[in-house]
Amino acid sequence: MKIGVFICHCGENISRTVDCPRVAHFCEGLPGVEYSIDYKYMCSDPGQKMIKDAIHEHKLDAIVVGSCSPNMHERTFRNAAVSAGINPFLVEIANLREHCSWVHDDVEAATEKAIELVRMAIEKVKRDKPLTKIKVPVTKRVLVIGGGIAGIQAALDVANAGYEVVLVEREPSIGGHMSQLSETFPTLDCSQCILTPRMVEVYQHPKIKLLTYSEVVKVEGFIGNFKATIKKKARHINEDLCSGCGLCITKCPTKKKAYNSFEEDLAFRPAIYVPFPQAVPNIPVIDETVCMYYKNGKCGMCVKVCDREAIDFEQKDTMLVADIGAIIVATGYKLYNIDKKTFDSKYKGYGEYGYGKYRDVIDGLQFERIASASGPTAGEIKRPSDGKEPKKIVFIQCVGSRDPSKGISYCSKICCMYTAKHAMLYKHKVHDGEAYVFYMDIRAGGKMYDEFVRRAIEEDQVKYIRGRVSRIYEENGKYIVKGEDTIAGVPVEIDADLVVLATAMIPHDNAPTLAQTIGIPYDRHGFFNEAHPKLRPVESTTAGVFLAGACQSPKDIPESVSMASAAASKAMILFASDTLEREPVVAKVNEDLCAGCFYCKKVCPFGAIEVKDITDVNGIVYKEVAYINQGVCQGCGTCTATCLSKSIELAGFNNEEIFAEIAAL
Amino acid sequence: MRFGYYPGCSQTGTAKEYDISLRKVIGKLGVSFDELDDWSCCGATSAHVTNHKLANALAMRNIALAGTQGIDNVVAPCAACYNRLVLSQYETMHHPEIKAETEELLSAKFTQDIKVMNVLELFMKIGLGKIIDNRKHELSDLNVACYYGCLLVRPAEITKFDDAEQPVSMEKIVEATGAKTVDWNYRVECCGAAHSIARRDIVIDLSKKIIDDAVDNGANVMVVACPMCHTNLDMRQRAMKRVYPGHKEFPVLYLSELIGLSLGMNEKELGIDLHYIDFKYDGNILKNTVA
Amino acid sequence: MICREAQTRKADKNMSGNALKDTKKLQASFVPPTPSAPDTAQEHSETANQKHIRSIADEITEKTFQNVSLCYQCGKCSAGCPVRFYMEVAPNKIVRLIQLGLYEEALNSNTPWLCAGCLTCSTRCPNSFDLAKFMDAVREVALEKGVEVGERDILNFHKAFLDQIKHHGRSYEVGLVADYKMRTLNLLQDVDSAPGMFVKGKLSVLPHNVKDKKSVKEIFEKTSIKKNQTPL
Amino acid sequence: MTQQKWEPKIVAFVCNWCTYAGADLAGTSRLKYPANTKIIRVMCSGGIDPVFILKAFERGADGVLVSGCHPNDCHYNAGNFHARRRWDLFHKLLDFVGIEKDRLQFSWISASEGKKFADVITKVTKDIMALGPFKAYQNMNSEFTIEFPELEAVALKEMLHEEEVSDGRA
Ligand SMILES: Cc1cc2nc3c(=O)[nH]c(=O)nc-3n(C[C@H](O)[C@H](O)[C@H](O)COP(=O)(O)OP(=O)(O)OC[C@H]3O[C@@H](n4cnc5c(N)ncnc54)[C@H](O)[C@@H]3O)c2cc1C
Ligand SMILES: Cc1cc2nc3c(=O)[nH]c(=O)nc-3n(C[C@H](O)[C@H](O)[C@H](O)COP(=O)(O)OP(=O)(O)OC[C@H]3O[C@@H](n4cnc5c(N)ncnc54)[C@H](O)[C@@H]3O)c2cc1C
Ligand code: SF4
Ligand code: SF4
Ligand code: SF4
Ligand code: SF4
Ligand code: SF4
Ligand code: SF4
Ligand code: SF4
Ligand code: SF4
Repeated sequence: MKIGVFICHCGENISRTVDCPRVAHFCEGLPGVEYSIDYKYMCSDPGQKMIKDAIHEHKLDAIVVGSCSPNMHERTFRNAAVSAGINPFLVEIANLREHCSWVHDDVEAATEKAIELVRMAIEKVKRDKPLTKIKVPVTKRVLVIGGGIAGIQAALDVANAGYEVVLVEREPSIGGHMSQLSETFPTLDCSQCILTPRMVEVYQHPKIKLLTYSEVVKVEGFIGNFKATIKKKARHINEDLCSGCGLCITKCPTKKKAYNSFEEDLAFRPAIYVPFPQAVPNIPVIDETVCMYYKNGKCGMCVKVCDREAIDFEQKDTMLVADIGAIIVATGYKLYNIDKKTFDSKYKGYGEYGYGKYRDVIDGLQFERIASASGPTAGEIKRPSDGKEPKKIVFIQCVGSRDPSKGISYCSKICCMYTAKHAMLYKHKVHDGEAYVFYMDIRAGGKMYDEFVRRAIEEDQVKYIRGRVSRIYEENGKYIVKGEDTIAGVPVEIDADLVVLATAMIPHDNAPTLAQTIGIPYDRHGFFNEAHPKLRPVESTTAGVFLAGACQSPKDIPESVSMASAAASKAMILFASDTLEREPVVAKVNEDLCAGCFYCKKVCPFGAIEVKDITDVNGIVYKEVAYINQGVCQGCGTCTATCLSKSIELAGFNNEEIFAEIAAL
Repeated sequence: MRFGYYPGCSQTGTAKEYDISLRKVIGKLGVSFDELDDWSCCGATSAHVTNHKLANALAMRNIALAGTQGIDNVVAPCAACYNRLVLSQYETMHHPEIKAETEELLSAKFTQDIKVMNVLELFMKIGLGKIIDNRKHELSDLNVACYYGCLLVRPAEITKFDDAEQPVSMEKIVEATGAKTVDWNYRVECCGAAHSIARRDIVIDLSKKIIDDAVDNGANVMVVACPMCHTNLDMRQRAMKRVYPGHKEFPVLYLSELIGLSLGMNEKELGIDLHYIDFKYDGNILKNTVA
Repeated sequence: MICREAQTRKADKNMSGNALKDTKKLQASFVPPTPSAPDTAQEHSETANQKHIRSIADEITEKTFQNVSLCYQCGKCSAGCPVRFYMEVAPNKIVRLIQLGLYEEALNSNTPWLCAGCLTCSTRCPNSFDLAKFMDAVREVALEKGVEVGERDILNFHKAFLDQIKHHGRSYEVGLVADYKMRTLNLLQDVDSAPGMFVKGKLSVLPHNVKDKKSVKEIFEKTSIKKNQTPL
Repeated sequence: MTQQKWEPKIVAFVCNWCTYAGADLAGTSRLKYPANTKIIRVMCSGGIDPVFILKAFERGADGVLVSGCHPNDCHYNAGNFHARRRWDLFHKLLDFVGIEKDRLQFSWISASEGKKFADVITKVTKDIMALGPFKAYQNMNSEFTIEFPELEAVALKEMLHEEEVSDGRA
């Protein structure tokens, strides 16, 4: 192998403390070095030309440049080498500037060190192998999981760019929590009014395949090449036949048999139902646990009234498989529920607030439904126990949130805002009512957010009391709320008619399961982890899987939507070319050596390692070995260090190369 | 079944009847106590409020005794004793430096965890079935307000047997006697026992609120499981009447007394006649002096 | 704001030299000790450590194994405290005063003495700060520093009670009441119940002694509080 | 070569994303530190094989520094956790075989901690100076190298045992 060595002065930046000619001269004598020279500015055009010329002239196979940090000019020199016909991975940089001349004063010592650094690079380059970038094909279809506002936005963005989308929603309708909200901060515009058109757009979009009442049960493959298995739960309605007339619902005799979860259990629904009138798709579902046909084989009223013959009791769950290039996870959140928690629950309950024992101690979403014009009270503020209009209402913030003793240390971020909104909505509807808010801090960071809270305080005369509530108990139909105003330093007791708890936003119970299905990490609460908290906030660490909305951490609508659009564009970046190109720094298993212990599989942070069967000529498996999926491997090398039989090599950083560097010491 | 027994100072004085009734009742249920030999006061509450090392050592002296006497579970009928013993043990076992210090101070070694139980745990252990099986009277005309007070179930992370805010065990035990329980608000509020002597005014206010809430919620008797609570809620009612002239006397029983009644023992046997507020229960007819 | 005001108040009350010292202490409690870097800064941090005076907050931390900064002043403790209405300052404010280094204000308050140790606060504290234990430590520190206790009666009761145990190993109610009344000269308090207690046979005239009285006495001697370890 | 003073040889294995960039920053900030340490760049601290270190000692290094991203900052998400666990055990092993613990040091240096990098190098150099030249390895019989992987295997099993803390995968 013929190696060329190029030592850069960087003006005086390097040559001030490193005797560059001496370094170049020293290298000349080293085995394998064909050519060695120093020059004032190696990255300049003449510098690069010098390299190219030398490659041609001396028929060099590899080069070592002693210059600045590879982070600065590695690419420059690789490109130069490529244009002269050398593989870019046969270029090594010795960092003589950042790691040598700039950090040492002593010319002698710095020059000595420079020589060693170059020698190490020479030894490494001798063992470097030509590598080519890895190419993988890309399926240009996005799987969006979750049909809340985040999922809807992401699906529309991708579809409007012309790519196909499969949108999977667990519930019978898309819309998520936003469809339950009455009016939204900070503008107080009607949630349904802005959301419904988008839901319809999703339904009608030719590029979007909408699968409601469905769940993703399996994801295989890797970036650009996922295969997703989706379970479509039986609605017991033939979607192609149903016209959404709703006749079946009105005739079903089980009128009030089940709690209506869309109404946050403040109302009832029959066995056959659509979650809410604006549901998309507007096709009913039969709840087998309630339907009399499934209980005793009788009834069938719905079948009788449906002239489209859309009811199908025999319908079964079906499995669909889709090829997918990128996944956007947008499964949202749920509210912390103050019902009594079991002893081993990760979250503890709020016995002091009555464990959901008092009917008039409700949570934020229940208040949204009560305040909503389409809700169970048609927008009139009435309390659940006796339907009376509450004249004194107390809102308590940070319930569950910022309460490490109950299991949640984080701030839920949106409840300060929605509490201010609730207090305002209340004051707008009950003019003679009194509204109190117990808070710890008011966190209203956002455009027009603090102004919004101030409006509640200044214009609507909502009384904000700084302090946490210790207890709530019932006395003669009133709820005694015991708090402390920590600013005035006085105890406060309020006899409220209705108490609204701003409970924490927490991940869905099954979020960890879904994360495991897809292969993405999640935090200790169950929120999905982003790849980098600042610079890659919408990517998961698994290549090709992106995050949007409140499944990543508590978020309001504007944030969820921004994140969704960002995730969509990340997916589309992927789709901009037909194949993916990746740095070839990936690990590879030597199947002859592999002992099949699979320790490597356990430690790989990206799940890149699979089990591969080695068969003999007769097709009989005689050995299991590790197989590294080059599309998934990110090249960290953890597996190589873990493998006991030393049968994994990381391209560009293999043991031989590193040993050579060590040996050059 | 045998349990270690740490009576605590009150059981030998102001809460004599608690001690008497508890021993009799468990005897009826086929259980006996091994009283800790030469037990000493746990120091509650004066020790821990002024000197944490003293408090720890006083409580741990008794745990050490249990260890040397081969007793591995100790029933402490007083909520304050119970709380002190449990907390001191927790502290000692969780902080090696405290452990070393206390071991040296007491010339003892704490090798095993000795389970300290309150009476609720005791009866749950004995089993509610036993009470139901041996029951002579169904006390169904009693509407009982179960009063846990502050220290019986706190802190839940350490005591680990019932919820600190909405406990249920006492209600379950009381219901095993056939009595009804009422849902009320002051089950775990503090009666201010620590200040029973020095700040009677506070104690009277707090106890008054507790009794009133029980009455408002339809109780005709209150049941407690702590001598301190009993002192405040029973004995202090006389003083209460002076501060709150309209106050009506309200009977307060020890849990063991209530169980004793359902097992067929009479007031005298159980020491109920030692209370300040009279309470008589003849068969199924409630004869208390609630005016 | 609070601190500045308190400082001036102190300056008024004390001689200027004293006030200056207090100001330093106050600042010390604001400036977190610089985390010692594992490197060249070592020498520097050593000297800093030597200079670091053990503050009352530190003493409390040592006694309770918990950092007073855990309390984020939400007030939930005070909101549920059964004796809140009798206190001069809310319990959470005592923590605040200690956090700020305003020890005199905290230790002179009647709040710690009125705390009944009911654990309501500790049970409900969202940040798992054991306030009841903290209050125990505050009282202990107050005794160590010889602070004049406003709630004399309460302190006298505790002293009388502990005296009984020290001498008998168990509490002896007649002795306790007698001792307490001698200390407080409040002879008429409790007259309504004591005679009744005799009649009902609940108060024994003779003390119950433990057999091994010496061991209990020894505990008292070995753990006795050393006064005025460092002045306030 | 001037022979007046013994200068230790130190090898630093650093990860590409954090510590290497931190070292660059030390350079751009013109911070000064002793010239004894030579850096070997790997992609992630998780990929540093204990054998590398033994090799370095074998080849005459007097000290080794291993440095990666801070916990939770790993470019590869969890690589440095594996590294940390591995190094804890490896450290114990070193002690076991009689190599002074201080000859092998670990640190976390992020891309923005140029100052820390310079400080760490200064400290390591000082420590190794104090320990003097490392001869033990060269004198040791070669069986040790053979035995070593087995020792590691035991340690590794232990390590895998505490696995699955917060990984997203089953
Ligand atoms: C009381 C209250 C009031 C609020 N008011 C406002 C306001 O005024 N303004 C504002 O900006 N924000 C408000 N918010 C916040 C707002 O609700 C959220 O920001 C927004 O709903 C987040 O959208 P999302 O799509 O991320 O999640 P979601 O709305 O939760 O949607 C997630 C969707 O994913 C589905 N899903 C879950 N798991 C799966 C699975 N495994 N497979 C398939 N599908 C799945 C769910 O069924 C759901 O449809 C409020 C929140 C609350 C609690
Ligand atoms: C003291 C401080 C500390 C912070 N700490 C953090 C932190 O720890 N973590 C964090 O997440 N965020 C932090 N931030 C916030 C962070 O700085 C911003 O979020 C971020 O820099 C915003 O990036 P930007 O690109 O939008 O704006 P900028 O960083 O302001 O960049 C805008 C660029 O546009 C250029 N420009 C302006 N006008 C024109 C024009 N007319 N034509 C051409 N170019 C123009 C400007 O020169 C500038 O280069 C901090 C902010 C401050 C003030
Ligand atoms: S290659 Fe790097 S070191 Fe050389 S002149 Fe360019 S910037 Fe300077
Ligand atoms: S199932 Fe039939 S009756 Fe029911 S909505 Fe559909 S078309 Fe109408
Ligand atoms: S068969 Fe079931 S869904 Fe249909 S009408 Fe009867 S109860 Fe309702
Ligand atoms: S957003 Fe406000 S109410 Fe919600 S947890 Fe944060 S501070 Fe508390
Ligand atoms: S660790 Fe090595 S030997 Fe074990 S399975 Fe992986 S590659 Fe094969
Ligand atoms: S190099 Fe890293 S990402 Fe690639 S297979 Fe090995 S452990 Fe996994
Ligand atoms: S409840 Fe806890 S955090 Fe809140 S003020 Fe009290 S001690 Fe502090
Ligand atoms: S322990 Fe003390 S401060 Fe805490 S609630 Fe009880 S009386 Fe109040």
